[in-house]
Amino acid sequence: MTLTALAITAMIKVIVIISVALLGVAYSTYLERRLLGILQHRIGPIYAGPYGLLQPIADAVKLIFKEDFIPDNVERVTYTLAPVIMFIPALLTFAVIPVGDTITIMGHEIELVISDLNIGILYVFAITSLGVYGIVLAGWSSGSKYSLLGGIRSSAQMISYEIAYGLSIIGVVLLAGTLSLQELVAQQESFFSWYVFRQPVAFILFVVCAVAETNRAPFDLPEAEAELVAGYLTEYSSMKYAMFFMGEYANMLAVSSVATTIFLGGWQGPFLPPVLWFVIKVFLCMCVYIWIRATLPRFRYDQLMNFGWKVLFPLALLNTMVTALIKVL
Amino acid sequence: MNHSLYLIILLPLLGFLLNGLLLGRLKKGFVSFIACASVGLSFVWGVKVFFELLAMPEGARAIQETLFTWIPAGQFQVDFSLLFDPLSSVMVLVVAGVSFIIHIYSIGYMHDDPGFGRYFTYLNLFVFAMLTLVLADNYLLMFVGWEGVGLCSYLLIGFWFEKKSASDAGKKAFIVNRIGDFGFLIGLFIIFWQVGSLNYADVFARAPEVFAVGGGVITAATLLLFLGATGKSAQIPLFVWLPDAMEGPTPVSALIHAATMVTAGVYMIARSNVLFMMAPTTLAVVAIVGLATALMAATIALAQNDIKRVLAYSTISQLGYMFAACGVAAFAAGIFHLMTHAFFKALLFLGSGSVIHAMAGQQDMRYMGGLKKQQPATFVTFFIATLAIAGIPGFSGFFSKDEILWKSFSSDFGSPILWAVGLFTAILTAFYMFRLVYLTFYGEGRMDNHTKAHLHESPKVMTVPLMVLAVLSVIGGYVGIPHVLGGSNRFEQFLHPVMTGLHGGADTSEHVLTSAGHSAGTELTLMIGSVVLILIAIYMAYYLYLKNIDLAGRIRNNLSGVHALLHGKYFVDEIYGALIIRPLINGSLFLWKIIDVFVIDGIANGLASIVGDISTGVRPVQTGTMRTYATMILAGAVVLIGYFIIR
Amino acid sequence: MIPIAHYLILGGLLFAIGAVGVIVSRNLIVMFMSIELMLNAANLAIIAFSRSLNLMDGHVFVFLIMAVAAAEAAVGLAIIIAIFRNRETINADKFNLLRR
Amino acid sequence: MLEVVIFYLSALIAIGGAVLMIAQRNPVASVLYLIVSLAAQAVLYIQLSALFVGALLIIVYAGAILVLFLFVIMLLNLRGEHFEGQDQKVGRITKYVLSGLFFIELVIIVRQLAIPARTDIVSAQTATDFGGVEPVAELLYTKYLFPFELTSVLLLVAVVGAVVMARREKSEKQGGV
Repeated sequence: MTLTALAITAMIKVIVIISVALLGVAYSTYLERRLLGILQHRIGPIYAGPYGLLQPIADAVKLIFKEDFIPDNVERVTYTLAPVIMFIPALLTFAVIPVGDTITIMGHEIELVISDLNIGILYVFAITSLGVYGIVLAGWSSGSKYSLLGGIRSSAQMISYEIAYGLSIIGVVLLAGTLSLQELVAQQESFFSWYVFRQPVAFILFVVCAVAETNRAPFDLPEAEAELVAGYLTEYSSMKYAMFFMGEYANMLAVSSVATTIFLGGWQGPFLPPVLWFVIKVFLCMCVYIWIRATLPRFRYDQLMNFGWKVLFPLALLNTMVTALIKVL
Repeated sequence: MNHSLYLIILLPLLGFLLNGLLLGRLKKGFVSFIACASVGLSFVWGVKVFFELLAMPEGARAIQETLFTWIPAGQFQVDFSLLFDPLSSVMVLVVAGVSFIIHIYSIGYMHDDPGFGRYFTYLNLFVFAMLTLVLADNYLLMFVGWEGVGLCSYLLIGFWFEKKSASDAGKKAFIVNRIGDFGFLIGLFIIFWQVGSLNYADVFARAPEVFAVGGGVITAATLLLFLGATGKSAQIPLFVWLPDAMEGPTPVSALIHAATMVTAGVYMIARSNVLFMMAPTTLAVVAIVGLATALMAATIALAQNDIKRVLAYSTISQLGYMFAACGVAAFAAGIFHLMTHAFFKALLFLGSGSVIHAMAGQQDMRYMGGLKKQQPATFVTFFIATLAIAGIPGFSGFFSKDEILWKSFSSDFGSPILWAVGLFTAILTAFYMFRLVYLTFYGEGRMDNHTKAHLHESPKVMTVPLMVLAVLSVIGGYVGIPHVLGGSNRFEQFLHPVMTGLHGGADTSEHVLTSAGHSAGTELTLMIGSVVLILIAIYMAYYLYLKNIDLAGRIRNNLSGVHALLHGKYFVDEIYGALIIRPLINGSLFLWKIIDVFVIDGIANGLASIVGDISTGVRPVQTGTMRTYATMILAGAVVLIGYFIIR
Repeated sequence: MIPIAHYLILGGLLFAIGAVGVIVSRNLIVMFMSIELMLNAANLAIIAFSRSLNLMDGHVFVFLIMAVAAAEAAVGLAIIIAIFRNRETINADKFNLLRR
Repeated sequence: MLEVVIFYLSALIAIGGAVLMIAQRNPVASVLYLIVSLAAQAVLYIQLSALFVGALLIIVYAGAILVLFLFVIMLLNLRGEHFEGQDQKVGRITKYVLSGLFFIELVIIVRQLAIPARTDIVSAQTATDFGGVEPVAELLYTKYLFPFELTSVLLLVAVVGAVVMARREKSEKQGGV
C-alpha cells in the first residue's frame, strides 16, 4: 500500500468514524428522551418525524437560532473555548477504538480503527484526563459563583474518580499483558473470555467511575439544579450550551465504546458482522446509562467524595493486588 | 584462675550509680545499706583475693586482669587493667576496710543531715576512685583514680557548700591539688616520652635501659611525680589545703584526709620505687621535704586550739614521716606507717567527730574538758589511738615510727641529722597529742551549761567502729615487728617483691635491708632513747595542761612571738597570698582592664565594625524577595557556565 | 531525521523561558509553572539524548522526574494555599520576611 | 519532510505556549498556554519515539498537575489583580539580558558537544519497540528498581506533607495561632 493510499484510507476512516460518532451523539439525546419516557411511563418526543426520529435535528435548529448571550464579566477566550475543550477529547477517544475486524476492500486490507496505537489504553486515559478542563474552565470563566462552585466540584469529582477509573483497568491490563486495544479485543474471542467475566470487580468499578467521570446521574453533582442552578452550565446558552450537551453525550459514547472494547469483547460476536456487534454493545451500554439515570437518586456531595475515596479507591487497589497475586501464582 | 578483681572496684561504682541515679528517692536506711554493703562486699572480695594471693608462691604474687582496651591509638595502647600485687593488696585492704568502717560510722554521724543520700553517693564514688588508683596497672589509669579522688575530695570538703568557708576550702583543695596534678602529668609525659609506655611492668622493666642513674631526665621526672605527691599528700609547699579541708564532715576528714587519699602520694612513690631509686637527688629532696613538713606541721599543731586542726596538722606531720621513709629508700616502712597511721588517725578523727557530735558542733578545745566521764567509749578508744600515734611501745605506731626513725638513721640515704629531726618531731607529736587529750577529756568542763546538759555518749553505730579501729590500732603493728625485737618484719618481706628498685639497681639489696654496718645494739639503744624522750614529753604535757595550766599560759605569754608564729601557721597562707595570689590577681586585673578591654576588645570590636560596615554596604542585595534570589542564581549559573565555556 | 542538536537547543530555549518566568513573574503560581516548564525542558533534552544514544535509561529518568514533579506540585501548591490563608496574597514580592 | 514540518511546528507551538504562559497576567490563561506547550512537547516526545513517556507527559502534567494548578487558582479565586506594582525598567531588562545570555551559553554548549550516535550498541530494543511500555518497565523493575521504589516513598511523603500543609488548623477557627 502506498503512502498516498494510506493517507487516503486514514482520512476516510477519520471522516466516517467522526460522522458516525456525531450522529450517535445526536441520536443519543433522542434515545435518552425516549427511553426515559418509557421508563417513566410517559411518551417522550414522538411528533418530529416518524417516532420523533427527527427530534435531534429540531433541537439543533432551535439551539442554533437562540440568542448567543455572553455575560459581561466572563473571561471571553476561555468561556468560548470551554465547550470545545469539553467536546474534542471525547471525539479523540474514538481514534484508537477498533470498531470491527480487518476487512478487505479492493484488495486492500483495512483495519477498522483509525490508529492501532500499541499504548491505546494509555492514550485513552491521557485523553479522558483532559476532559476535566472543559468543565473547570467553564466554571471559572463564567464569572458566576454557581458556575465556579460547579466547576470546582466537578473537577474535584473527576480527579477523585479518575484514580479508581484508571486502577480498575490495571487489572485487565495485568491479565492481558498489553496496552493495545486491538490485541485486547483479539483476546476476547470466546464469550467467556470477555474481561467482564474475568475481571468482574474491575468492570463494576469501571462502570461506576465512568458514570461519575461523565457527570451523569447519580453523580451529576456539578449541575445539580437544586443547589447550583445548572452548575458550570449556568451562564451558557445557545450553541455553546449545545456543545456541552453534545460533549456530555460524546463522552458517554466514548466511555461506552471503551467499556465495550475492554470488557465486553469489542466487535467480537457470532453471526452478525463485527461492526454491528460493536454498535449493539455500545447501544446497550447507553441504555444502561439512561436506565441508571432513571432509577437512582442523586448523591450528596460528601457522600460522593467519601464513596470515591473510601470505597472505590481501596476496592480498585485491592482488585489490582489480588489480580497481580493470581497472575504471579 | 579468674579472681574477678574488677568486682572490687565495680561494687562501689554500682553503689554510687544506684545512689546517685536514685538520689532523693530512696529511704535513708536503704541508701546507707547500699553504700555500706557495696563497700563492705568490696572489702570482703578484697580479702578473698588477698588470701588467694597469699596462696601463691612468694616470687609470683601478682594478679593482673585486663578488662578492656581503653585507649588504642597506634603504638600507644592503654588498657583498663588491674594489678593486685602485695603493695596494692595492702592498699586495697586498708582503703576498703577503713572505708567500710567509716561508712558505718557515717550512718550515725550524718544521720540528721539533709544531704544524707548525696553524702553516701560521693563517698562511694570516692571509694571507687581510690580503689581504681590503687589497683591500676598503669600510670594513666592511676591518674584517673588520682583525679577521681581529687574530685571527690573537692565535693566532700565543700559538702556543706552553703557555708562559704566550706566551699572556699573545697575550691582551695582542688586548685592546690591541680598544681600538683599538673606536675604529676608532666612527669608522666616525660616517662612516656622516654619509655614509650605507661604500664608499670614496661616502665620498670625498661627504666634501667632508658635512664641513666642520677641522670637529669629521671631526676626531673621523679621530681615532677613528687610534686604531684606533695599536692595530693599535703607536703611542703602544697600542704595549705589540708587544714582548711577540715570544713568537710568529720568522717570525710577521717577517710579522705587521714586514711586514704592523702596517702596516695606515698603509695605512688612506693609504686615507682624503681624510678626513684634511680634518682638519688630526688630521694634526698623527698626525705628533706618530708621531714621538714613533719617538723613544721608538728610545731604548728602545738599552738592550735581547734581539735580537728590539730589532727589535720598531725596528719600532715605523719605524712611527712612517710615521705621521709620513702626518701631514705625505706618504702616498705613508709607503707607500713601508712597502714598503721590509717588505723589510728582514722580513729582519732572519728573520735574527735564523736566529741564534736556530743559538743553540738563545737570544735574549740578551750571550751571542752572533762569529757572522759560522759564519753567513756570515745575516750578509751581515743586514748589508745593517742598512745599509738605517740609511739608508745606495744601500740602499732611504735613499730612503724620506730622503723622509719631507724631507717633514716641507718639507711644508705639516711643520716643522723635526719634521725634527730625525726625524733624531735616524734617528741613534739607526743606532746601535742597529749595536750589534745588532756584539754579535751580531762579537767573541768569549760563548755556552757546548755552544751553540758547536752553531752552524751555517741550511739552504737558510731562507737563500734571506734572500737574496731582501736583494736586495729593496737595490733596493726604486729605484722612488722623488727628483727631486733625478735620479730621477722614480715610486712617488709611481704612487700619485698614489689620493691624491685631496692634489689634491681646499683645497690645491693642485702646492704639496705639488713642495714649492715650498724649493730643491733645501736638500734635498740636508739629505740629506748626515743621512747624515754617521748614519755618525758607526755609528762610535760600532763604537767602543763593538767597540773599547772597557768604555767602554760605564762609560757605562751613569754614566747608570744613564737606562739603567734605557730598559731598563725607560719603565715604560709599569707605568704602565698602575698607572693602568688596577689600578683596573680593584679596581673589578671591588668590583663582584664588594659589588655582585654583595650587590645582584645579593640581588635574584636574593630573587626566587628569593619564587618558591619561591609555588610551595611552589601545589605541592599539581600532584598528578601524570592525573585531577586532566583535572579542571582541564574546570574551565578551564567557566570559559571560562561567560565567553563571560555576556559 | 532532525539533528539531535535541534532538540537540545529547543530544550535550552524552553529552559531559558522558564527561567525568565521565574525571575520576572510576581505570581507564585506562575513562577511555579515556570519551574515545571524548566523541568520539562530538561526532560526533552534527556529524551533527545536517549534517542541519540539508543538507550532507554533516559526514559526512566524522565519517568522519575515526572514523579518528583508531581510530588513537588502537591507540596508546593499546599504551601501556596497555606501562604494564601496567612497572607491573603500570593504575590512573591510581598514575602520578604527573609530580609529581617 | 513531514518530520521536519512536525518538528518545527511543535517547537514553535511549544515556545509560543511557553512565552505566552509567562506573559499572561491571568493565571488561568497561563495554565492553558502551558498545557498547549506541553502538548506540543508531547508530540516531540513521540517523534523521538518515546511513546510511553509522551503519554505519561499528558496524563501526569495535563491530566493531574495542571488540573491541580487550575484547582488552586480557582480555590484562591485569583484573577490577576493581586499583582500590581511594576519592576524597575533596568532590573527588568537585566533579567531578560541575563536569560538571553544563559540561552546563548546553552546553545554554545550544544554546538560544542560532539553528540555521539551509539550505533555500536546493538541493544535488545528493536527500533519498533524503542520507547514502548515494556522496555521502560523492564528497566524500571530491574536496573532502576530502587529509585523507583524510592519514588513511591517520595510520593507518599509528598501526599502526607501536602495534607498537613493545606489542612486548616482547628484552632484557627477559634482565633488561635
